[in-house]
Amino acid sequence: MLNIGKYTFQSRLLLGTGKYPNYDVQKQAVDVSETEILTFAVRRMNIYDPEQPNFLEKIDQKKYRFLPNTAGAKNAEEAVRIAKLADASGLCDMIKVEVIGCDRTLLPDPVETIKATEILLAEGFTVLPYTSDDVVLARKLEELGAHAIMPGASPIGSGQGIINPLNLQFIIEQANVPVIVDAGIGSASDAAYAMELGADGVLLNTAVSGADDPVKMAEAMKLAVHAGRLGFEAGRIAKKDYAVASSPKEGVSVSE
Amino acid sequence: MLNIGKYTFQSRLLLGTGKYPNYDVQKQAVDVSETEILTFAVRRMNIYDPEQPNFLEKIDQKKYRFLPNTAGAKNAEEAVRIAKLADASGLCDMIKVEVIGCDRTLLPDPVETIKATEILLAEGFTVLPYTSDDVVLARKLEELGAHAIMPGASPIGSGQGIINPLNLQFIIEQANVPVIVDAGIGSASDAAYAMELGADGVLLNTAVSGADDPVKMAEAMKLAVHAGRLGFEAGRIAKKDYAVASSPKEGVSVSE
Amino acid sequence: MLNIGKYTFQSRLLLGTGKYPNYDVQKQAVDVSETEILTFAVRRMNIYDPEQPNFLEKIDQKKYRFLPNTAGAKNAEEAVRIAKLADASGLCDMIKVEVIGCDRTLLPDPVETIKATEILLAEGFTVLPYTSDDVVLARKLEELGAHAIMPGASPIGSGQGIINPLNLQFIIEQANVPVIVDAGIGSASDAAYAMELGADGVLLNTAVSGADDPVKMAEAMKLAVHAGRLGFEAGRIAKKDYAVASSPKEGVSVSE
Amino acid sequence: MLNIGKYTFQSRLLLGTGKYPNYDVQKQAVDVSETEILTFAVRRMNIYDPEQPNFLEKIDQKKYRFLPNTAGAKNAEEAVRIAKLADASGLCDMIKVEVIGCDRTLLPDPVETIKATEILLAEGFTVLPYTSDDVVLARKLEELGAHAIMPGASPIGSGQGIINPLNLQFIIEQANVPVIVDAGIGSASDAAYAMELGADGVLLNTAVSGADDPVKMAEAMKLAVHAGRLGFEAGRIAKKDYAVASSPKEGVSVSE
Amino acid sequence: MKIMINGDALTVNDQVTNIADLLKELRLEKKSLIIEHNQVILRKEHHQGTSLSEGDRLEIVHFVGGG
Amino acid sequence: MKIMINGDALTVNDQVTNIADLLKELRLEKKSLIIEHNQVILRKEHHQGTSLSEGDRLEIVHFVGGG
Amino acid sequence: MKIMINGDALTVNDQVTNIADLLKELRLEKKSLIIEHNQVILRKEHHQGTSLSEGDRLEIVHFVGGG
Amino acid sequence: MKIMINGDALTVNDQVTNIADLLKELRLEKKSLIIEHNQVILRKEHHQGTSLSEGDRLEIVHFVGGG
Repeated sequence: MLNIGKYTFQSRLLLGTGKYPNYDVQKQAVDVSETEILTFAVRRMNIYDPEQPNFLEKIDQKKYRFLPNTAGAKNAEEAVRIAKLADASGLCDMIKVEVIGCDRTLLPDPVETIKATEILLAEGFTVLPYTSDDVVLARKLEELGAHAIMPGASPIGSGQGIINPLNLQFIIEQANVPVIVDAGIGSASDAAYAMELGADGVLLNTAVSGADDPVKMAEAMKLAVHAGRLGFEAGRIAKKDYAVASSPKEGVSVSE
Repeated sequence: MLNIGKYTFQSRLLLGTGKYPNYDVQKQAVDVSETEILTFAVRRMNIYDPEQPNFLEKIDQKKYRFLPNTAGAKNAEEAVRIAKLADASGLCDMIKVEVIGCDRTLLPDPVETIKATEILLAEGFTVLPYTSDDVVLARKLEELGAHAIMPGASPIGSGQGIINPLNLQFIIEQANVPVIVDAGIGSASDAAYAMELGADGVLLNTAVSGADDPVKMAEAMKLAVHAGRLGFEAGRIAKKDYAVASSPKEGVSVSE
Repeated sequence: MLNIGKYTFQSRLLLGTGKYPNYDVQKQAVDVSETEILTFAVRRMNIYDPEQPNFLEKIDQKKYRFLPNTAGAKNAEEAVRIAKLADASGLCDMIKVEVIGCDRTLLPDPVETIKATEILLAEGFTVLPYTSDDVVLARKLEELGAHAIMPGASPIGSGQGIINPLNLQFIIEQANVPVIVDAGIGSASDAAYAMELGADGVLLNTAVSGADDPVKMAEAMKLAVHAGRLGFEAGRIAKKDYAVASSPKEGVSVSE
Repeated sequence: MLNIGKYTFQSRLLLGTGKYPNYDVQKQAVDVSETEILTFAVRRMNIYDPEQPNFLEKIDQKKYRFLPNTAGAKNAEEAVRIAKLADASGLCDMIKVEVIGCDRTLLPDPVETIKATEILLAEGFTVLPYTSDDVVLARKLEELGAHAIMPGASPIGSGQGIINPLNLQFIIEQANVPVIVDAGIGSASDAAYAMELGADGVLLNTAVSGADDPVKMAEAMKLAVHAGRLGFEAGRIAKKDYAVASSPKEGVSVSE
Repeated sequence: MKIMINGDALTVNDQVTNIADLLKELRLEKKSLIIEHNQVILRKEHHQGTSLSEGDRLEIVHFVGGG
Repeated sequence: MKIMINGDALTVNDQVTNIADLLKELRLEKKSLIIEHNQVILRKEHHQGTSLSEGDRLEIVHFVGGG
Repeated sequence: MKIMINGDALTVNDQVTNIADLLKELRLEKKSLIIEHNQVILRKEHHQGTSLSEGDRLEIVHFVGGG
Repeated sequence: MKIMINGDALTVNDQVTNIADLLKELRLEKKSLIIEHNQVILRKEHHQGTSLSEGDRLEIVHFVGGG
């Protein structure tokens, strides 16, 4: 079970809702993934098109917790405003703090992320900051009271997987709140690896929405997160430099 | 579905039977793994202890195909003799050709592996040679008529996972028979990764039997192999050097 | 040539002075390395032993610039005090800001590092902050006016080399001041790799002082830094998924 | 010093001669590299163009040993014929056995490589077989009497560097003849790394001839091979999971 | 009456006196959306009670796909 | 009668005339095992018909855990 | 006179009236070192002019090997 | 006289009686090259003594850039 602030979840897979081919595929992918947390962005509505569909209308909202992000914010102030807009929807009180500090790498701004996290915690939000894998920064976010820490595996949407498992491991070892590996996951094995490192959850979007078959990939991710968690709990064998026979060395029959 | 020679399997996980803490744990692990292929070694019996238990007596033999290995053989002749001993049991006609050429790394002998494979194919066995990830060697084994190719991911029992994904990928791309990644798998993510590369199956032993909780790891491996296969079929996103936003760049609300 | 603030250096290798077997070996290693920048720590003197030797007395001080570090500081205030103590020696005005935020990983505290850098820049120091490979943090340090950015390759003294080449590359691409890869370098190839990524210099200590033969390793590092820099300037070939013949495909002679 | 059969060399860098922009650049690159061994291919001459230049005419042939390859051979018989053609030139008695078994990966054919090596050794050649990193295959080539073993780092011309350092290390540890890492080297750090693993030499071509500035890259490679060798001899520090301070923990001054 | 919505000028007829009217006018009353009125973020229950005046600035936003 | 089994010498009483007898004597008749008799590998059905003589060499093997 | 140096109490004879005297007394006058006197960091040229009094707190530090 | 060189037919005039003549004729006598004559590889010193006849097959090769 995954506990974030006052919420409890069976699934350890958090799913983004961006860039699916269409709502039907997206709906199936979300169903198959068995996720309980969906992320969203907050954007201006086209007020001239009342018929425009919205994914929220396609799903049973009671089945999910919504985790809006502050994407688009360039500093703490903008992030806080977006968080309050999201909150005013009455749909959720969780917020993914996402303050991008570099347009090309979409890596987060540590200083503004700290500021936004501090303000939103004071406002009573359940705050999940997206952060780099800077180990001390992660600890500071936890000390501020963040309800979960969400370090990136690699740049958003890059699909490069976990570049620095060492830092993730350090962050996980020191953390007393859930660590959710966010951004950069490209494949099922990436997700499993994140969980084997001891992560409490994985948040991904493009890996599923951008796959040739998003629904099948959603199932792959569901299983991979589960497999990785079980693997972590089961306690893997140590890596050895040399080989160790699995068949007995003794008792080999010789023809005489 | 996995087709090896005249046999068809639902499961893509092949499980070794060595080095479990005890038969009860082993039995549970085998059950949970849902494997359909169990590997064994052939060794001298202790003729003075008729009461000695044997794992074969613990399981429902109809549920599994047995894949005895020729471990202990130092050349083709010894491997062929062990294969014939195994065959005389009447329990199976599949054989894992395993001719070790180096005691410290337990890496296979390419020349003797080719010889043994050729002879056993002529004898009508269903032959699955354990081989290095030498790409041309793998093709030659297939050309001889091997029913599957089993390249190692890393040294037996080392748990180092897939050291050379490129060679495995080359072997998989060129193969017209199943490629089963054998040896070196240490974790669920390793198994998932092997399958994502397009492998038809994974054979492992120590990763499960040597885990702190073999039964839980067996389940992790079952899920990981499934996840990796689905991930392969779903078609992963390409890796990108830079980031790609999952939230829309347009329509950001600004406070005025 | 490497330009840091108002200083110019021929060598791109910065050498630490800790943990050598003895001063003679250290002296030889420093000579062989051809470094022009030596780092030091500031510590209490044993006032009861006037005869105690000091490495500073062993070398021709005119040949080197000294780069004292603020190691031991747990926050910006302590770092600033150590920097001022170092400055009062009259030996140097460069300072390596090192504010450790975690005793086990010795990774830097981003917030206190920013504070200390800001204060010391205002005091007129030539400031080289040791930082994580957080890309946005590196940019902020540069925006404050830091004279060089010194991201770690991996934890201090771990010898794990460059774990995250991507972040280092991002930091180097965005930087308008020298980027010196600091901490974690274990081998000559690590140093060469850092330079190939486009780093302006490498700072290392344990890799040389802890080698079986520090003098020989010092020479290896000198050559590796030079090799890596030349390799960067020469423009390496692109990596290709498949092979490309170096011998001509045409004109093969056939016996008829 | 590098000893191959009856020959002794100061340089551990073997340089290919294919695909340079022009002979002047190539000449400078060869000079700067300080290599003593140049590889060549054997191809049909254009008999209608007596004026065609040839690189052999550009260099002082006494300064180099020539290592013709058998590239173009698809089996042992063709390789042996090319070796004899090369030998009939009277320019050399060293031969690089290169029997390609796959056009796309240009990976070697282990069986034909063994055959060709055996025949050419019987003919009295100094034989350097290009081989995969199959550890047992490498040992067999040495047992046949090969004068050096040349395992590939990655596919020819791919510039992917050393994909499987473990196998190279095994090959080096078991070898009693020189091990020269051949094929796949893309950068100076790749070359340094190969030498740090204990290789006796590095053979490369495209990494230099295909670089934006081949002459500068040739110098980078010369230095990198030297740096890597020194680093190997100097005995690198062990890798540690956690950090180890290079500055003393004790004696930190506190303001009171 | 002229107001600004999401940065664009819009003229609404005089029956529109509050936010709820405006949403009905735009046929968005059933949509799940969030409104910021002159830099004050409104919860749904205040749409009715928040009257509009010439030159008011509104932001009308909603949840869209994002990661 | 003296025979060799798995490299060890063994003396069996004279009622033991064939492989099947031997397995009964050793109380291994129910075990799933494979026998090589003087370098000839035997299928189970030939145990009865294969008689033992002084100095015969047998290998008695079975499946054990292996990878 | 009693003073604190690097956290330890030390009694110096009464001829020692300033920092320069103290360093001579400790035979450290030739050493390259840095002194903080009652939380004021001193450059070498002020050693002479800085007089010592009962209870003064000094830190005497120098450069040591570090990375 | 018609001969094959490197797979192509070539007619040489009758003064050309041996390999050395042929190389002179082709103005390749100074080149460092290797010749295979009717599948027999020749060292340089045998060029003079190896006579050519109608239909002979030659391979003329040399060292080119390669890795």
